[in-house]
Order: sequence, then structure tokens, then C-alpha cells
Amino acid sequence: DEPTKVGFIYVGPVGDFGWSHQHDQGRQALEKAFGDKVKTSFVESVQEGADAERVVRQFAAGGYDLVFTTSFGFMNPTLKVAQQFPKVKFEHATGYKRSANVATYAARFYEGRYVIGVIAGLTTKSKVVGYVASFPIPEVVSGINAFARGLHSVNPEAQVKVIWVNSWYDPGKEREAAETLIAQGADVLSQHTDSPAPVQVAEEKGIFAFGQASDMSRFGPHAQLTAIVDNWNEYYIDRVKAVMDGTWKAEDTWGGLAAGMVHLAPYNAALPADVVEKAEAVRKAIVDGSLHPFAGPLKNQAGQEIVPAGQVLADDKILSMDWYIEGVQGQLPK
Amino acid sequence: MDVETLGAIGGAMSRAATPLALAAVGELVTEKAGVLNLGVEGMMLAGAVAAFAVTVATGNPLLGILAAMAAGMLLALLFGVLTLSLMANQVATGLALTIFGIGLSAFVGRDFVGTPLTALAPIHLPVLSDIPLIGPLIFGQDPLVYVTFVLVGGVSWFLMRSRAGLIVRAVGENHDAAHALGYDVIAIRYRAVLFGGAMGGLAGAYLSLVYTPMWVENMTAGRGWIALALVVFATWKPWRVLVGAYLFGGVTIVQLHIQGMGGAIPSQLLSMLPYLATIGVLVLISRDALRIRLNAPACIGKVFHPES
Amino acid sequence: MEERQPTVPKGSAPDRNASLAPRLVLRGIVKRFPGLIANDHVDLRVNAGEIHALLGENGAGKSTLVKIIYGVLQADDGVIEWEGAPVRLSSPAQARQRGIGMVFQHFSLFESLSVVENIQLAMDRAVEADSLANRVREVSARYGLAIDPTRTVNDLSVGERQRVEIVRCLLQTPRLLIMDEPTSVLTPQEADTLFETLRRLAGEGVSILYISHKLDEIRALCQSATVLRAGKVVGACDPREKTSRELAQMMIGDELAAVERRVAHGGGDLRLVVDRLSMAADTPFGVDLRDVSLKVRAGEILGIAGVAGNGQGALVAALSGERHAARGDAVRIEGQPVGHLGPRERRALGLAVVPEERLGRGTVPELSLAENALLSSYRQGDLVRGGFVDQGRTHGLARRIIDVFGVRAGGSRAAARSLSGGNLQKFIIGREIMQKPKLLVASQPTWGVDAGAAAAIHRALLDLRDQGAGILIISQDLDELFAISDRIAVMCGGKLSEARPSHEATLEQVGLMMGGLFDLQGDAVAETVR
Amino acid sequence: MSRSSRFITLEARPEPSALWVWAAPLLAVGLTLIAGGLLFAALGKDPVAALAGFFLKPLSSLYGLGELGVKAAPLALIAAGLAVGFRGGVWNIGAEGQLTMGAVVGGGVGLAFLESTGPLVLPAMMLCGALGGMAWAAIPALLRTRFNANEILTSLMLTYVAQLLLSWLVHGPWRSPSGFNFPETEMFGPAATLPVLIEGTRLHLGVVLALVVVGAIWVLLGRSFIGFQIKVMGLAPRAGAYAGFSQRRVIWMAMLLSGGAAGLAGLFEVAGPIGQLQPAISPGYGFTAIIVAFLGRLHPLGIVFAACFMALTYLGGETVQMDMGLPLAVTGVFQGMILFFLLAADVLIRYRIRLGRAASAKAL
Ligand SMILES: Nc1ncnc2c1ncn2[C@@H]1O[C@H](COP(=O)(O)OP(=O)(O)OP(=O)(O)O)[C@@H](O)[C@H]1O
Ligand SMILES: Nc1ncnc2c1ncn2[C@@H]1O[C@H](COP(=O)(O)OP(=O)(O)OP(=O)(O)O)[C@@H](O)[C@H]1O
Ligand SMILES: [Mg+2]
Ligand SMILES: [Mg+2]
Repeated sequence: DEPTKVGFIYVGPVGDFGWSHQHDQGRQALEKAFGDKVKTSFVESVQEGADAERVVRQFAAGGYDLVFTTSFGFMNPTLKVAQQFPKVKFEHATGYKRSANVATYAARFYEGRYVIGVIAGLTTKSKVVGYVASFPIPEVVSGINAFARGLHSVNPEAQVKVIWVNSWYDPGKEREAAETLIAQGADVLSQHTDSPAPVQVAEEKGIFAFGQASDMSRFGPHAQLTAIVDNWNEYYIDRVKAVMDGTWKAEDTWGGLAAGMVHLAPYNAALPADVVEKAEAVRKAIVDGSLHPFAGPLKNQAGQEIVPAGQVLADDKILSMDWYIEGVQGQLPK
Repeated sequence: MDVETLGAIGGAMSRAATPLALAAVGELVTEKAGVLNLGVEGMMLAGAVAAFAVTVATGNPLLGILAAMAAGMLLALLFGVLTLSLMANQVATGLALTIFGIGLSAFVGRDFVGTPLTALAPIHLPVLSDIPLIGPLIFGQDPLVYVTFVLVGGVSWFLMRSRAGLIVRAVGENHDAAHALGYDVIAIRYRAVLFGGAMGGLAGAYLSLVYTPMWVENMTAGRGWIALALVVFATWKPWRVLVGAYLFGGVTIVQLHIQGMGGAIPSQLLSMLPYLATIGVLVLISRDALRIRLNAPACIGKVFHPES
Repeated sequence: MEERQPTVPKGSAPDRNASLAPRLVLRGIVKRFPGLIANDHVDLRVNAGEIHALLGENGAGKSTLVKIIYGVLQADDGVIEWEGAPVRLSSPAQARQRGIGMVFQHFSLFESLSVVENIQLAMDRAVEADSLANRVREVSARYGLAIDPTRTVNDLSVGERQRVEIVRCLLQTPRLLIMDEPTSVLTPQEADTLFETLRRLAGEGVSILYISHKLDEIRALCQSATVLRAGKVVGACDPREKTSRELAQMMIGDELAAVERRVAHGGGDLRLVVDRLSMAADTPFGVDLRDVSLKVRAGEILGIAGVAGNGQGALVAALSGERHAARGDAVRIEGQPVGHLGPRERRALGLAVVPEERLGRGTVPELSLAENALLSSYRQGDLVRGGFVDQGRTHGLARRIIDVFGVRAGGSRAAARSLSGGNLQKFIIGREIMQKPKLLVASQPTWGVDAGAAAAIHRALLDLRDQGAGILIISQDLDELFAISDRIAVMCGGKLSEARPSHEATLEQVGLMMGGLFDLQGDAVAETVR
Repeated sequence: MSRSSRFITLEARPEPSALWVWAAPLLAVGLTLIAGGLLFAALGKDPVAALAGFFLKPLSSLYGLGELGVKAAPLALIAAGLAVGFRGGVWNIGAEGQLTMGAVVGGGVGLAFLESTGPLVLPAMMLCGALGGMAWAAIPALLRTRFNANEILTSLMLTYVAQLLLSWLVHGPWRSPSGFNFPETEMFGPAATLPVLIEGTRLHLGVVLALVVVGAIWVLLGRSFIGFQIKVMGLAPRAGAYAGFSQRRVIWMAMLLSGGAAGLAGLFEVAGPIGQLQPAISPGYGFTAIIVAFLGRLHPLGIVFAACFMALTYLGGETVQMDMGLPLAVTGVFQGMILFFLLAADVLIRYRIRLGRAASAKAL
């Protein structure tokens, strides 16, 4: 029996300790789960330019059964190659285009961000919360908005300050941004960049922070309150199983806390019990669907109502979010 | 802006500037001897991973720093053998060294991704460090910030006042004449290249031990290139390297503060500021073409062969 | 230099008997360069306290030989004996340790460093800069070699650079002093003082190996001479017993035809008019040009005498177009104001220029002679057509220059830097003359050129004049100027004297004016042509 | 420092050895195979398979050959442009930024004519791509000629500025309205896309045009008077001034030419394999091209070989990652090694190795 061959394409190095690192954890989970029934391999640091199509194609032509292309920028190359290799199955992360043999998947990180927003709101004393952001793409913007909503749900006066470092991982720059936020009064930091530098800074300065992509408590045992952990393990196992069973379909999966694609790292022991309790309550409410981070009434920065009370922001609106909600400072490029 | 914010900007600026200044002052000595080593980024990464690995293994950051310098020198030695002994093209070899250094450091560092490390603590002098603004700025930095000043001062003294420094400058200015006077051009250049490697390694160690005590691949994120540009910016004068590094670091930090205050300027445009500021200042200080020409080592990048 | 005695070499015990053996003996030295043998089994012996001349045409192999002695080059074969024992000199450092010092034909100075720093570098031990500066001042005053130790070499004229080289060497207290054409850019007075110094040193037991093309100098200074031709020793003699003519004959193995002085017809059209040209120096210590006026007519040679570094550099640059004048009509060629035009446009009007630096300005050292022919002749005879270079024609031109002007070179593909100094000079002059210029400006046209070649160059210049070109020669070799120019003016401190017919001028007068005395005669810059 | 004891000396050859011009790269490849084999064996991989994966497998299919062209063309195009400057002593190291601006300006034209099917869209994009690169290179040229500002620094810094500008455009004003606000523009229309020349590959028109431009640069450098002027200025600026060549002119020529070539390369990337503007358009071609330029000895023909070779090592790196699980880091180490061998072997072109100089030494 031939093993099922699964290929992975990463946008960064597996050693980035962030996005690509977590996908590679998923790949390793596959190997662990299926043993020699699968054969996985990966190509790391593939540029989202002309190179991507070749790598995707090389996997397809190399007899791979399933190929995960794990960055938004791989969308068009994935679709193009998929058309030429109808028998090969493709899974593209964070994109919106599908076809007969291209499925898409992503995680509702914003759900987790709402929870940490709540924790931040209950923790901050200065009422200034910092946010180290990478690039103004919808995923990051919706994360900031969800965070702000969670924050304001418990602490309406608290303020979110966002600094964009224009990089996914540059520890030095992330550190500088974190320091700046602290200097401007932030006593809780959140980040949507990949390195643990902001958590480290928080540890150093004796304030709090949330890890990103993986559990970064090692870098800030006192500082990290919890972390939003990307968890692709189960999803990858499911999908490979589906291929093995012949049940694979080109669907869209957008899992959040409920699906376990997003989960929260263990709460910091120093977090007061009532805060943990509140956070857990919020988390459970999101899981059971009784709470939606973008439930109406939802206003944008200008105060216009986008979602009336009783409704929630549609998924495609979340997927393409390019505006700040009321109460977030700064402006997004238009 | 209050005193505390100013202090924070100052502190952040000096930390951002330190690795740049360290790498740049090493490259400056290399270039003063007439050798252009574009592999600074590679040497910094080698230093960063060596410092991290050795510190994790031994628990002694000092050993880590020494290892970083040794690693930087090892790469520099490789560069030296190729360009000085085998007379390979310096520009290309330097770039190849960068590719090599990125790969090698990533390979060596694989097992250290995700390993935490406690940062080298800043110095705290009881009374002095507590003076507002000046206290933390002047007396509350980590040791390497001060070491950098000492090193830049030392290099400045060495080049301008010492006999050995005079010889280094002579070799960079006219290697044939230096050879005709009996100086071993190649040997002197080897030493300068090795010094550059040691400083590049030290700069890397600063990143992985002090600035962001961790190892992630390619964590220098282009700082080696900025360091190279700073040597040009400084018109090959050591103190100006420090000025350039602080200018670059300072604008970077201020730009982040502007962002944090919530302006309407897109972050990408703000992020351009350090680069534009450096160009702007360079334009302002470049008027005196003759002085710059005299500071620039005339033999830079040229191959030396004793008999031709 | 009282402290020089006794000269004890560092590292070896003083051996009284050593002084009995010849200081330096070369046996069978061979040095091959690609395609030629520069030194072909050369034997040479220099005794203690002897001033020994090395004679030979350009390219005979003199510089190569002394570079081997100084350890810059290594011989392919042969033995060097130093004070009776065979030695291996594989670097200048080793040579210097033994007490060998050398003044190079081409400068070996560090442009961006100060004079003191340049000298410090040649000292074996660290010497305090201040005390060294004082010693430099002392030595330069004593030997009449005026230099300011604090200046940067970049700011110095060629003459001053030569002085720095000499002083640097003297300060090293050598036991064998090699001088490769040290006087080519010195004034006669400076050269005289240098000879005094050398004689004194010889009296103290220092051996001197002296290379020059100025045969009068050799006869006045040296006790023995070795003559090289095409890399081989072809004779030895006591130059004091020979005439210059005989020496030249030994060198070229042929009769040296004298250049006969031909009188110009004069009175041709005005080819060049310089009218109250003032120009700031382009280096901080350079000499500014102040109100320089001159005229050159077709069919005449105007000679400008003067110690190098008195504004000649700026004048040549202002005439060639490398620097622009403030007023366009400050320089007129063929009646056209050209002060604002570049070299390209001026060449179009018939200008040709021979700069004083051969390597790096007159030619590109790394490029072939063909490419160097193209360097200034690109407007000539279809070398460039439609923006493309005609390789065949360019090589043809280079070969013609080589033929016509007797350049010793390995063909049109040889790199300029492989030529000896004199041959390169011939090539540059030939290249400019081949352009049939209406106006030629030549700076130090026979700098370092052997007697035969100098005569050839002089003849070529006179022929060019007779064909109706106007020629401006800038030189500090007064013999040369008197031999070929029709009128002579003197440049000093950036000012130019009135020109007088050379048969009316005397050597003394001109010599005094070179010292700046024409200032005393009131307004020196009057109408220069009657 | 006694060099006398040295046993191996390098002796300058009379003229560059015609034999070693070709033999040196072969020697380097030989050494690479040996050293690379040892490296892979030390990592516990089959050395033969690894080397075959690096050098043979990528070329074993038509598609692979096409990819080689796709990857090598921008490198060769940029490197040939840079070589002009490097020969003339003009140190443009900001080709990456000029590439980016070529993509932005040329791609901007493509976006402006999304609906158009006219045959002139593509030529207009190419023209504007080249102009965009030129305009970006004109800044260092202007700062150098007007203010004497060193072009190494300015061109490098402007690279970062260009990339941020592109990032801003695709995140903001130029973002595709139908792309869920992801940072990308609309896809270019067929009239604005470079046609693929060989079915089943990605070999597009840009690859051929790049070769044409490289050929033109070859003629320019080797035969034209401008090329001669550039060479003179690079070797001896004072001789150039004496001859009446203008330093400014050479700086402008070299910067505009190299900027234009890089800009064109950028446009070829976005109008070819990528098909739209997005934040990342080049995997560092502008920097790699500097190596390629010197590896090709600043000669356009050499540059084409060097570009293909460099491209091959990238393709090979992907193959061995995929097939043998060799991490990218190892590819970097291996690539560095190959480059070292290639650069070092060139010494034999100008020098010959002589053993045992000490033997002929006369005793002290
Ligand atoms: N590095 C070199 N490579 C090749 N040929 C050389 C080199 N140096 C000198 N030559 C050649 O060797 C010969 C001797 O040159 P050398 O410089 O010794 O002559 P010279 O006697 O000093 O002449 P001059 O009086 O013009 O200074 C010349 O033909 C010269 O072209
Ligand atoms: N100032 C300059 N510096 C460098 N190159 C120049 C300059 N002027 C022109 N060129 C170049 O030199 C070549 C020849 O130009 P030019 O127009 O001067 O020659 P021409 O037309 O053959 O001569 P003529 O002016 O006698 O008709 C062209 O390639 C041109 O671009
Ligand atoms: Mg000579
Ligand atoms: Mg014309």
C-alpha cells in the first residue's frame, strides 16, 4: 500500500516560531498520527511571487495526493495548478477562491482575540492597551476589532493603540513597537506578529502580554496572560483521513474556538480567579454560539452603525474587514 | 511629550542603534584597510546563533559573546582566504557570505527555536540611574551600549592616533606603496577583516542575547545592510558611525511613537522615514567632495597582488 | 644628519671587514616579464661610498633591476650579495632592514595622508609625529628641499611630492640609497643641493645607485656607471671621463643625432589667446592662477618655464577644458571663446594636450594601447562611427603611433602600464601629434625620457611647429625650453611673466624669474607678443 | 611576517588564460560535487541522489527547463544592467528597489487599462516599467551628480522605500475591490499579460525579451563608444576627464540603464508569472543579480551562464527539500559553498600556482 503523500508549502521558515512553525507542527502531528501511512514533505520560505506556482506544481507533478498551501499569497498559483492536476487535492489557507479540487481553510482568530480583549480590559490599570500589528490585512484588522470589542465590553474607556511594523517577523522591530506602546502608557500588550519579542519586552518591563500563534509563556512566564494558539493538527489529520477514505471534498472550513483551530494557552496563574472566570464564560459563550464578537449594534470609527442590534456581521464581511470599529485609534490605508 | 516618554525614546534609540553601530564600526575598519566585505549580515547571524547556543549551553553570556565574536571571525576568515589569498571578487564573495551565513545560522539554530533566555540585565547604579531622564539614559543602559561607545572611541583613537592604525589606513589608501615600504598588505588586511568579523559577531550577539534574547531564523532582518550603509554615511569616520546609528535608530523609534499617537499617515509611509532621513542627512553632509574622497579608502575593493 | 654615524644595521652585527667587500654585488640577475626579458643576466657591483650610475634607454630595465634589489620584485635567477654574503630579498622590509633605501620613479606616497604620516610609515619604529615633523623641517631646510610636513600629499605638486620621497628616504639612514630619476621634477637649484647631499652621504660611506637620463648630472655626480641596453649590461665606465655624447652612444649603440635649432618664421595666425585668466586652485593648498595672459601663434613654440607646483597644473587644466574659466573669452582657440567648453569641444577646434601624468590621466593603465589611442583620438578618421568603435582602425592607429615614434611595446594590445615610463611618454606625444593639431599644449614632454627619445620628441615637436601648429610647452627643464622654444615666459606663484624671444633671454634671467623675481619689475603681465 | 617560507605562491600570468576562463568554472563544479557530496553524506543523505536532485532533476523536464528560463531571465537582465555600472565605477546596489518601481509603474499602466484588449497595452507597460525603474535609479544619480551623495547608500535605502510604497499601494489605493480586501490588485487582463511561448511551461515572452536586452547591452559594452567611455571612467576617471568624457554622463547612463533593466525585470515578473501586483514580487532578484554580475565577470555572456547556474541552485534547493527533506538552511550553505568555489577558481585565470618558491631561495 502506497503511503498518502502530503505536501506543505510555507511562506516563512519553519524556524520563525510563528505562522509557518505552527503549520509545521500540524505536519508533524500528521506523521505522528499516521506513521508510515503518510509521507509528508515541505518547502519553506517560498516567496509569494513567481516561485509559488512552481513549487505547487512540483508537488502536484511529484505524485502528491494532497497539498497544503499555507499562505494567502499562494491562492492564485494553487488554483492554476489545481486546474492542470484535477486528481490532486489542494487545501489553501486563508483564501477565498475554491474549485473542484481546491478547498480553503482558515481559523477564526478573532474569536480568541475577543477573549483576550476581555482579559486585557479586566487587567489594564492605565486603560491603555497596546497592539503590535504586522500588515493591515482583513485577518489582522478583524483581530484588532474583536480585541477592542472584548476590551470595551468590560472596560469601555480603555483605549487600543496600534503600531504596524510592516513585517511578519522582525524581532527587533516588534520589540521597538512594544517598547513604544509601553512608553505611551500601555500596560497590556497584544500582538499579531510572529516573534515572541513583545512578550519578552512585557516580561522585562513587568507588564502583561498575550502570545501569538504559539504558547510563548517560556518567553514571558509572568507576562503572558494567555496566548492565541494556531492549532492545525486536528484539521490536518481530518483532511488526510478524508483523502485516505475517499471522502475529501472541496469545502471551506473556518473553524474557531469551537473547532479547536484556535485555542487559548493556559491562563497565567497570577490572573485573578474572577478574571479567569469571566474569560472562560466568554470563551464558552463564543463556543456555544451565544456570543458573537461582531454582534450588533456595531459602529465604525465614524459612528455609523454597520450592524444593527440583533444581527451579526456576516462572515464575508469579517473576511474582508478593512475598517476599524468605534473606539480604535488610528486609520487604515484606503 | 513628557520626560518619561523622552527617556523611553532615548533608551529605545540607544538599544536600536547599538547593533548597527557595532557592526558598522567593524566594517569601517575592514574598509579602511581597503577591503569591502558585504557579508556583514551573514557574520551577524553567525554571531547571533553562536552567542545564543553557547549561552544556552553554558549559562554564561560572556562565553556566548566570545563565541559570537569567534563565529563572526570564522566567517570573516573564510572571506579573507577567498578575497585576500585567492583574490576573489570582494563584492560577490561578500554577498555569497551572506547567503552562506543565513543558511548556516538557520541550520545550527534549528534546535534553539523557541528556547527562552534571560536577557543581559541593564546596569543599575543606585543613585545615578534614578535621576529622571538622564539617569536611565546615561546610567541605566545594558553594558554593551557602553561597550559600543568605548569601542567606537577606541577605533577612532586606533585609526587616527596609533601607528598600527596609520598602517591600516596606508594599506587601504595605496596598497602598492604600502607594499613598497615593506608592509605585509595581506596580513594587515586579514587582521582588519577579522576585526570586522568579530564586531559583526558581537552585533549579532547583542541581538540574540540582549535586544531580543531568542533565536529565530534570519533575525537580523537586514540590519547588516543598514550597518554597511552607515559606514558610507559616516564617510569612514568612526564617531559618525555612532551618529548615523543613533539617527537611524532614533527616527525609527520616533516614527513608531507617531504611529502610536494615532495619526492619519499610513504606517508604510511613516516606516520610510528612517531611510529617507538617512538619505537626507547624507545629502546635506556630502557637499565637500574632496574631504569625502580623502576619507574614503582609495583601494577599497581592489585586488592586491604583490608583483603586479 | 649627525646622528647617522656610524650606520649600524639593525639586526646584524657591525662587521668592520664588511666595508672591504663591495656593498652590493649582483650576479646573473634575470627577470622575465610576459613576452620580454627585462633583465638578462645582469652583473653589477657597487662599493661602499660609491655613487654608481645606472644608464640606459627607456625600457632598458633599470627600474626593474633596482626593484629587485629593493625586494619589490623577485628575480627569476641570479644571486644578490650584500656586503659579501648572498641574501634573499623577498620584501622591501627585508631590504630596509639591511639598510637599503629607495626613491621610486613613480611615487609611492599615500595621497590622503599628511607628509609626516607618509614619513612615519617609512620609519621602522614609531616616532612621535611632532618630533618627526621637526626633523623633517630640519632635514628639508638643510638639503634645500622645502616641504611643509603638515600638508596632505594630495595637495602637493609633483615637485613637492618628489621632495617628500627624497626626504623620507634620507631619514631612514640607508647604507645603500637607490634613486630612480629623483631629479626629473626638481629645479636646477634643488638638484644642485641634492647632489651636495649625495656627495656628503657618499663621503660618509653610503653607497648610492643613481638612475637618471640627464647625462650632465651623471657626469657631475657619479664615479662609475653601468650601462644597460635591452636588459643586458653593455658596458661600464667612469662617466667623469666621458662626454654626454659618448655616454648616449653607449646607451643606444648608435650615434645620437643632435636636434638642430631651427628658427621659426613666426607671425602666423593667433592660435591661442589667454586673456587675464584667473582660476582658484582645486585643492586647498594649490596655487591659484592670477591674471594669466599669453598668446601662441601658428608656427611658433612658446615655452613656459617654472618650478612645478606654481600653477602649471591649473593652467593645463584650464587650457585642456578639464576645468572651465569664469569668462568664456578668457581662453580663445582659433579666435573662438572656449573658456566654457569641455575638452571634447576644444579638441574639435584643433587642440591636443599632453598632460604631465602619464598613468591615470594621459592613459588608462589597464587598457591596451589601442584603447588608449582611442582615448583622445576618438574624433579622428572614423575611429568611431555611428556610436560604435572601429576596432581595426583603432589598432591600426596604435600600431602607427608605435612605428612612427619608436615606442618599445608589445604591440597595440599591450596594456599601457606595461610600458616603461619613457616609452609611454613617446606614445602619448605620438598620439597627440598624430591628430595633426592646430594647437598643442604639452606639459613636461620629456619627463623621464632618455636622451635619444627626448631628441626624437623634440624633433617631432619642431616638425609639428614647422607644419604650422602653435605649440605651448610647459617644462622645468630649461635646456629643453632653450633648445626648442621660440619665446619663453616664466610662471611663478600663479602668475605668468611676459614672454621674450628665447635668443634674447639668458639662463640666469629665467632662473631668477623662476624664483619669482619678475614681480619686482612692475607689471609683468603685459602684452606678450609684439 | 615571513612570506619567504610560503610554499605556494600565485604568479601573475602574462595575460588572462584563455583555457582557465572555461576550465575554472568546471574545476569549481568538480570541487562542489566533492564538497557537496561530503556535506550531504554528513547529513545522512545519499550524496549522489542529493546532487542529482540539485543539478539534474530540475532540468529533466520541459517544464523544468522553462522554469530555469523564468528564474534566470530576471537575474540576467538585472545583472547585465548592473554590470554596465560596475564597469564604470557606479555602485548601484538598489536594483531590488528599481525592480519594485518598474513593477509598480508598469503594473499601474496594466491596471489603468484593465478592460483594454489593444495590442499597445503590453508595450506601454514595458515602456513604463523600464521608465519606473529608471526614475527610481535617477534619484541616486541626481543625488550623486548634484550633491555628491554616495549611491551605495542612497540606492540601498531607496529599495526599502520602494517596497514600502508598493506595500502601501496594494494595501490601500490599488487594492482590488473584488479581492476581499486582501493586499493585491486586480489580475491583469490578457492584453496586459505576457504570452506563454511554449505550451506546458511558463516560459513567457519576457524571457526572450530579457535575452534581447542582454544582447543589446553586450553590444553596447563591447563595441560602442559609450561602453568605452564607461570603461575608462571606471578604471581611471581622470583619464576620462582628460579625454573629455563626462563623469556625470556616465553616472546617469549607468544608473538609468541598470534601473531600466531592473524595472523591466520587475514588470516581466508581474505581467508574466504573477499576473497582478502584490506585496512580494521578487525573491531578492535585485541583490542576487549583483552576485550574478560578478560571477559572470561583468560580461553579458558570462552573466547569462551565471544567471542560469544561480537559478538552477534555487530550483535544486526546492527539489531536495521536497524529495529528500533537506532543510532550506542546507541549501543556503551549499549555495554559499558553490559560490565560494566559483569565485575562488577564477584566480587561475589571472594567476598560476607556483609551488615551492622557498626551494629556489638563496640561504640567508
Ligand atoms: N609589471 C610589468 N609587466 C610587464 N612588463 C613590464 C613590467 N614592468 C616593466 N616591464 C617591461 O620591462 C621593461 C623594462 O622596464 P623598466 O621599467 O625596468 O625600464 P627602465 O629602464 O626603468 O625605463 P625608463 O627609463 O623609461 O624608466 C620594459 O620593456 C617594460 O615595458
Ligand atoms: N560630452 C560628451 N561626453 C561623452 N560622450 C559624448 C559627449 N557628447 C557626445 N557624446 C557621445 O559621443 C558620440 C559621438 O557624438 P558627437 O555628436 O559629438 O560626434 P560626431 O557627431 O561624430 O562629431 P561632430 O560633432 O564632429 O559632428 C555619441 O555616442 C555621443 O552620444
Ligand atoms: Mg624606470
Ligand atoms: Mg556632432
